[in-house]
Amino acid sequence: MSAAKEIELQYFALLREQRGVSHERRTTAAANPRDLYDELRSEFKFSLPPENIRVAVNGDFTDFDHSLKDGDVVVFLPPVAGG
Amino acid sequence: MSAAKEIELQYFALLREQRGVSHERRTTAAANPRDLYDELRSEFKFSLPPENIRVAVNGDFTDFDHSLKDGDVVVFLPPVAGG
Amino acid sequence: MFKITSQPIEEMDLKGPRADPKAGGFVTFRGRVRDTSGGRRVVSMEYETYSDLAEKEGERILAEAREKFGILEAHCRHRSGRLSPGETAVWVEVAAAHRKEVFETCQYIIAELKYRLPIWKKEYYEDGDSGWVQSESGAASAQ
Amino acid sequence: MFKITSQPIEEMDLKGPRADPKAGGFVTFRGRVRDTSGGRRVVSMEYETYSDLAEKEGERILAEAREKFGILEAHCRHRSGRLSPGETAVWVEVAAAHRKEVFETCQYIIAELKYRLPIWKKEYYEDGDSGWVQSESGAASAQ
Repeated sequence: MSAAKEIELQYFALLREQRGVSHERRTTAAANPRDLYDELRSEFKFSLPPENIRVAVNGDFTDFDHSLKDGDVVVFLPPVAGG
Repeated sequence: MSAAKEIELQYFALLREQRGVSHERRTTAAANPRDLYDELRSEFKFSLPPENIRVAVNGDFTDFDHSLKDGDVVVFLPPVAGG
Repeated sequence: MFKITSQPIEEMDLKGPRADPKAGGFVTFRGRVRDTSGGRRVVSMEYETYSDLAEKEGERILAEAREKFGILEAHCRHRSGRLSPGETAVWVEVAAAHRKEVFETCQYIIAELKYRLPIWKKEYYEDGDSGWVQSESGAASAQ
Repeated sequence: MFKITSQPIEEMDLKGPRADPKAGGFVTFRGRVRDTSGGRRVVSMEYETYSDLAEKEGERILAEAREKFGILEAHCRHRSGRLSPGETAVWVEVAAAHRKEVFETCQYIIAELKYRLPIWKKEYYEDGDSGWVQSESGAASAQ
């Protein structure tokens, strides 16, 4: 846990459906995407375990240990299926 | 050798250039394409040995032992390069 | 160039810059929505895209392909939105000096975009049911 | 359908019968005349064809490909006559239910037509010289 920060979340596909919104702002003490996903998953009953999820912060892929800071845009990506 | 017959010959590419014509009628005693090619090669100094040549008779591929008969259309095919 | 588009790919002018006289081979791939999936009748397919990141990652795939295979050009369009069976969902074109590379490169691009682009698709069936499509390499690609 | 044509392939209407909703993947290959060959500048390429037999053998290659790979459609056009660099010499299109087969099939067709069709090509160089092109598989394919 670290200091509270406000981040922006975008949701796509199955996560969008399970959360019920496409966007939201959230105040969190999560230090990184790993902690943030755990927090969201327990609150909104996301069915996907973190090992099936990728994360993007501020428009590019990153890892679950990336340090989050105030104002970050965070997107958790369910398994993709382009083409 | 077998009885004399009249056959029609068509030439393409290098053989057409070395023969100097695209078509000709020829009376020959050659029993099959192998004998016919030998006969033409020695008369017109074709540079290609028979192992580099394929033969078509009456519009389809055949082999060098095919029996020739009067009226056959024979085409000796130099190495191809389609595409 | 890589683009996500909500417009029908069939109606786009896809003739890229092909003046390069060194280009001896071109290959174009089009993937269409099929009317069946796992034995069920599909009435439409919804493509949901995280477009900014998909275009960024798509350009990376094309740049990697150009470098890896030494080809001259590679382009791709991918649809977003609701498509009917028969509509083109993805279009890839590759130009190279020789023929062998165009096939290898085009297949590489298709394989990469399937598991790297943030694109999701949901099938809608005749019976009113629907479901997210799980890519065959989805599990392997997740971290 | 396989056709030898003396008309520019660029100007042909090549949209075949694609109504089949089972077709999920299409691949189109175009091979163009290049402007260099073995380091020499090419000004034109003459395609000489034994057209009747080439079309018969071409149809056999397409039928074999359909059977071998289980694809839905395969079509080919091959030019005859004198072409300039940049002109399309050969065009192949394959449609299949799935994507993997279209690439395999298209490559198979191109490989077969290179050494099976009675087609010859002569390069004309900038310096006035010319020469028949020897296919890489020419020797192996001769009997």
